[in-house]
Amino acid sequence: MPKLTMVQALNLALNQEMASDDRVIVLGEDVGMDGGVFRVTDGLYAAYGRQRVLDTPLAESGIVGMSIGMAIYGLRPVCEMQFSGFVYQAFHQLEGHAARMRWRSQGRYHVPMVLRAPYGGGVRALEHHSESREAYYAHTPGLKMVIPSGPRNARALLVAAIRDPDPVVFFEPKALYRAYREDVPQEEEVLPIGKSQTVREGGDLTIVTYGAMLRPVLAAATTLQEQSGAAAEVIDLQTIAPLDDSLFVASARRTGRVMIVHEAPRSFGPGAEIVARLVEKAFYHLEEPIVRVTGYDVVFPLFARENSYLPNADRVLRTARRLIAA
Amino acid sequence: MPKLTMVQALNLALNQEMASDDRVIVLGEDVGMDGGVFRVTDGLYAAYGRQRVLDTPLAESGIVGMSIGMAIYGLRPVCEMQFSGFVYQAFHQLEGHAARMRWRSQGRYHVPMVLRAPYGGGVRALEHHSESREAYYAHTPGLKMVIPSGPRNARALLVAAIRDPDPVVFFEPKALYRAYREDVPQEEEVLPIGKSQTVREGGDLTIVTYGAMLRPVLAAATTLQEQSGAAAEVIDLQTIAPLDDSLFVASARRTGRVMIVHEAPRSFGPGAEIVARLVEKAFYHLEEPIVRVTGYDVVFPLFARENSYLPNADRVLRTARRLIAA
Amino acid sequence: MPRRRIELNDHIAHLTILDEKGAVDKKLDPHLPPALLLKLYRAMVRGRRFDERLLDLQRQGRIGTFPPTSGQEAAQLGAVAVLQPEDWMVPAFRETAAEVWRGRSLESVILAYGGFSEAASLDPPGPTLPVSIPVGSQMLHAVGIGWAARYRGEDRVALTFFGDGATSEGDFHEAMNFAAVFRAPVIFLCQNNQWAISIPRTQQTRSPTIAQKALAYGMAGIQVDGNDILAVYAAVAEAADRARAGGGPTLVECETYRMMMHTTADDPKRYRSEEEVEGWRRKDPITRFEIYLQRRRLLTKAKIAAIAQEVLEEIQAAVDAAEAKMRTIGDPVTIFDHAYAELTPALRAQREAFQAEQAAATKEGSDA
Amino acid sequence: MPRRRIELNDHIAHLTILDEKGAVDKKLDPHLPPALLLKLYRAMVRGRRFDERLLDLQRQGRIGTFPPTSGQEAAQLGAVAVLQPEDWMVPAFRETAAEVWRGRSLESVILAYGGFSEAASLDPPGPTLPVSIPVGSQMLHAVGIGWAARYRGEDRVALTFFGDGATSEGDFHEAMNFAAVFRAPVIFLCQNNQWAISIPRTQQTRSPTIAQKALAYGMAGIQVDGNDILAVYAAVAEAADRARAGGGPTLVECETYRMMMHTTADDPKRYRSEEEVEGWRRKDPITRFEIYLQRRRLLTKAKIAAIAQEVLEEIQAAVDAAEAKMRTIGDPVTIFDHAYAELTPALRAQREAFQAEQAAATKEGSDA
Ligand SMILES: Cc1ncc(C[n+]2csc(CCOP(=O)(O)OP(=O)(O)O)c2C)c(N)n1
Ligand SMILES: Cc1ncc(C[n+]2csc(CCOP(=O)(O)OP(=O)(O)O)c2C)c(N)n1
Ligand SMILES: [Mg+2]
Ligand SMILES: [Mg+2]
Repeated sequence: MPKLTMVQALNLALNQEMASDDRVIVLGEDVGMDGGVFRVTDGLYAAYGRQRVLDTPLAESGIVGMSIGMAIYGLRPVCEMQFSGFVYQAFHQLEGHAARMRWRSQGRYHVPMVLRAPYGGGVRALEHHSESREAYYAHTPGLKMVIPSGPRNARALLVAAIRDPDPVVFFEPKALYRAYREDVPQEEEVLPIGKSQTVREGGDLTIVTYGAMLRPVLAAATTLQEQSGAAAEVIDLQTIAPLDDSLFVASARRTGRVMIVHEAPRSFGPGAEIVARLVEKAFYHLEEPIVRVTGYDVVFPLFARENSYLPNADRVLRTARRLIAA
Repeated sequence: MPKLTMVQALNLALNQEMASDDRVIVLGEDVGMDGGVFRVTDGLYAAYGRQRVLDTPLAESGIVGMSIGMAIYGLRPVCEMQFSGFVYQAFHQLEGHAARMRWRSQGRYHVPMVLRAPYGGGVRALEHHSESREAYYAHTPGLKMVIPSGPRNARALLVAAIRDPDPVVFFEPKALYRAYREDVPQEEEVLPIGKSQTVREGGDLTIVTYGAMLRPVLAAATTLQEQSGAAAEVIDLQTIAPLDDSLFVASARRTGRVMIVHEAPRSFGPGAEIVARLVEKAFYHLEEPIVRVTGYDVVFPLFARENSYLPNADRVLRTARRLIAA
Repeated sequence: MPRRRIELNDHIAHLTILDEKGAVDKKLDPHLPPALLLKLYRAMVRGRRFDERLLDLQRQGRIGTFPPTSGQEAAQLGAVAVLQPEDWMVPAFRETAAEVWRGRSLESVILAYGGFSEAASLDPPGPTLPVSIPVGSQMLHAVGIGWAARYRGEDRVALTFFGDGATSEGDFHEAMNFAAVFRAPVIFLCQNNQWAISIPRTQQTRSPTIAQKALAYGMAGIQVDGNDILAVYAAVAEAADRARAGGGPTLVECETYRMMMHTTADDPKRYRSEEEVEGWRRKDPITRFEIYLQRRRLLTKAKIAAIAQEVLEEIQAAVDAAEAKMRTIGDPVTIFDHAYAELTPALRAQREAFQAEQAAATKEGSDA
Repeated sequence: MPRRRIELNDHIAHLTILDEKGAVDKKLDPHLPPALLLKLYRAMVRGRRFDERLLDLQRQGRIGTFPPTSGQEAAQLGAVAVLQPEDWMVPAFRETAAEVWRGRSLESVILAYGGFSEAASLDPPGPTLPVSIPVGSQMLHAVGIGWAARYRGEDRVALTFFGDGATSEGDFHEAMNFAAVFRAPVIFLCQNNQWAISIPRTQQTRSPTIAQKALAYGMAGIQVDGNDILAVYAAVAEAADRARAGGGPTLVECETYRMMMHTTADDPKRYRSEEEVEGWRRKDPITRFEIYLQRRRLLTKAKIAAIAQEVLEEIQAAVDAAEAKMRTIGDPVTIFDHAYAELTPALRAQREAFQAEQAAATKEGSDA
């Protein structure tokens, strides 16, 4: 199996879906000639031409609104927002139309589009380029919100998102774009949207996370085991909404101790919903208060301080120790 | 004391603040001649003229972006979004600038503006006119999010919002605009932003709510007491962010049983954060799983079904009975 | 070299064919077939009468808020009459007459303004999008649809409606620009009815016409008398031909007037004068078309009366059907329908809880 | 009556004063005082040399991504030179030369691109907003500022910068329209540098010029040779006079060129040819201004060399100061500063937790 970076894996997904389905259209700012500012769409313009890979004018609402029209016509647009911090320019199109057209038309029309955007910290970027605001989309009925955590699942989830009959917001943790390579099969691989995954088993503690936070969490879990013998079970959400609570609820019932790790600001963040589900479904099994290790409720700092803002393996490890000691 | 509707009370706040502070400018769609589609700005145009009450072109980003500029210059713009469902057109201005200017300029500039918008269900309105998405703003560092629950606190909170040095999103539960009258003093009255209020005391159960849901909650609490003798403590958040968890945490420690009621969709909604805070701060006192009585994770239905969507006194009462029986 | 005037490639024209008094410019008359003329006339009358009936229903509390179309019948129907059945129409929210022309039933309209999402399930599968309420936002969908049609090699155009107020929204700008850049076969039809709720056209923008905004996009633009159904037809037909020929989009500004309130929640007396409304009443699109058709001997007094009668009966039948349906439409559990292609686990649970609540409420009701 | 051409009130002109070869149109020369001309020349050179030094620092990993300004010195400096100290400047993100003209220190620039929010606290209190990254979004702030100045009866104009790409954003449209409707004293200065990352101007919009977009708003518009600092100055001065006289906003399109990469993360070889860049190199704004100043005997070879030397020293001093500051700037707990006027209770708790984490990390470090 070829070893691919996440950028290459996403590119593979797009390339193969475009090859097999002429309804798939890629559009966005600089996605054509330039191959996207992170090169996720590299080569697609050469392979499929400007009829299928559209370099658009610089206008996010235009891109999303046009994608909605294309999707209504029966195409499968995959639009790129250059950074997740610029989806807000198109928020009304997402909330007002993409998320509602199926309901509004009572199923006569639907919007099978994917909105891809690099998100999250870790690449020493400028302001507006590092935020994690997946909660906005997760709280929007009618949207799905997917975040992969590695090259292989990025590819398989993007394929699923493109084939999904409903609009999917697909956030790509840009810290992982080139962080490492993984075996990614050339053959088709699809992961279902709406399913979380247990990526490490353990009986002492449950850690729920997703995206770029998975790696520091796994590192911390390994150290924890080495240092104290305690085994953390790690669950990767992969889909934020619709939230699959089955695995983390089952795990919490076994371990009684839960930590949630995400980059997003803490208050009203995704972690809160996970806590609420656990309280609703595993209350009597909880031995300790659920702990959130998250970004802070401040504007994402300029990059010299991003490592202070972002949760890391040390913070996770220290928190895990406290949680287990309690 | 004069008995005022919420519309009149809000109008009083605007009028008095405009009279005493020439930095206060009202702007928005139809806020001038027409007095706003709900008449909250009625009479201001006549009293203060078109230099202080601006009928703008139909463009929300324009309104919010222009308000930001005014605020930077030293004015205190109070802009109206005709309905909260159209703030999204300006979301990038709120998230990208209003919320960040203080931080970005390290205090050189700040944005003391208020964004007012009618929100929530209950007035048989068209699509996009009934949603509750306060969580979007509550999850945005740099913004404050305020929701009054009656004429008197609406007036006193709006005054505080106008005087606040930071940007405040002020959602007005339009179901309450003309629902009832309350004594509202002519003299200045200011309620602090960031403080919740205990509006009913009780030792058996804590109900946390805000906005238009307060009334059905209070009705249910009364019935509950009558029918079963159980006393519900009711806490009105008033400010959603920054969230004041002191009262509901203290109450939960006493009652051990908590219900949260809001109109917003359940998943990733404001209730989740309240659960998370309770787990963090009152875990060992909780006797039962915290219960959320909320809107559903669907597009707000057209009005014939809005009463099926919205939490009501019956649902609250039945849930309270179950919670107490447990 | 120094300060030289830049010559514009395009210019903006104004078009009138049938004037206020019913006089027609013979050279410009598009010579529509009599059957089409009569069909248009009937549709205009139906639009007007339906508005009046909806207003009654609203005032009696039998339906909720709705936006009347009266006065704008020519702008709407002259435009959609150009479309082929496979062409797309992307409306805003004040195009009831045009929607009905495209196949939406009066019953669906009543049901929707009665607050039932199920109304949409009565609508034909044809290429007409549902009403779009966020001002200006729908225009981009027409661009995507038009682009997709060209991509598929299908000879279809997309006609999108919006108001004068909508031209201030960023989405208007983005849609016009995208359409021009991608040469999408789109007709942008602005119903400039002079008001956006209480804001007059002159406070909406300082450009003397809306049509000239086309110059900002290198796109064709034209202003027409929007109460002149022949001019609207001619301008839209020209735009459609251009679009089909690969010539890209056109902005058509129809100067018309909103004769009634913005919606039934609005009171226009607060912001505009009765004289102004009177002035526009003299430019009524139906009156002048009626004169024209009578002069062409396509209509007689008797025929006019007969059409009026038929239209009222059609409306009555729709009201009866819709009200019957509203009474029996059944279970509110439908609020969970069409959220996604499939219910999510959370929604399944919420739906069950909802039904349990309903059962409990019913039980309590019968216990009490 | 029928199809008549609509006459536009405004027309769009193109202005050049100092051509590529350094020849000046004497009639149009704004006759700036020698001291100002030399100050502008020095600022242009400083802009160019600072870019080169920042690029070095970036390539060595000493700072992060930044957007170079090279090639656009005339468009930026010709414009800000018109402003009074009390006038406002509302930049996008590629106006470093203009920001420095307005009083921002080179040290602040380096510190900011080094990733330290604290940079902003070095900036003077004057009316220049910080860099705004969301494309097109800042223009509306200039409208609000301009409006507020008029409301206060203060004779101030707001100059806002943006690129050719920005003209596609909805916010461009809303800002232009609001400014025109409210007759705000705003100068909209478009640095049309022919590219928005990889998208050429001709794919950004089909209008032959950006200047003509003013016609959509009933606003004055002019296109100037943006590499001609005299033309930029003259056009902006005219716009400022108009604004101060209550004549409302002006759109000034400066045709210029981005000589370097979009940002240091960009590789322009992927989308544009070396010949194109070469062509523009011959139109360099500094070269032609240098010839002009030499012909006017304001500059000599020796003076040119002296200025170059002084500028390099100024830059070196700033680099040294900034790097010293970066090493010692202290505690990252500053990420909690300036979130609100006062820390919220949640932030107080988070700040404490942060400090506890820091202490624990330090302890672990020393334990290990
Ligand atoms: C984005 C948005 N903002 C505000 C509104 C509220 N609103 C509904 S219609 C309307 C005026 C529309 O004016 P115009 O575009 O001229 O259309 P008309 O009503 O005259 O048909 C307004 C402000 C809305 N529906 N959407
Ligand atoms: C709203 C928004 N969308 C996308 C981006 C990413 N981006 C940064 S600069 C740029 C191109 C800007 O082009 P132009 O306006 O011509 O300015 P220039 O870079 O040429 O100075 C893009 C797409 C952004 N910063 N903001
Ligand atoms: Mg209108
Ligand atoms: Mg550019």
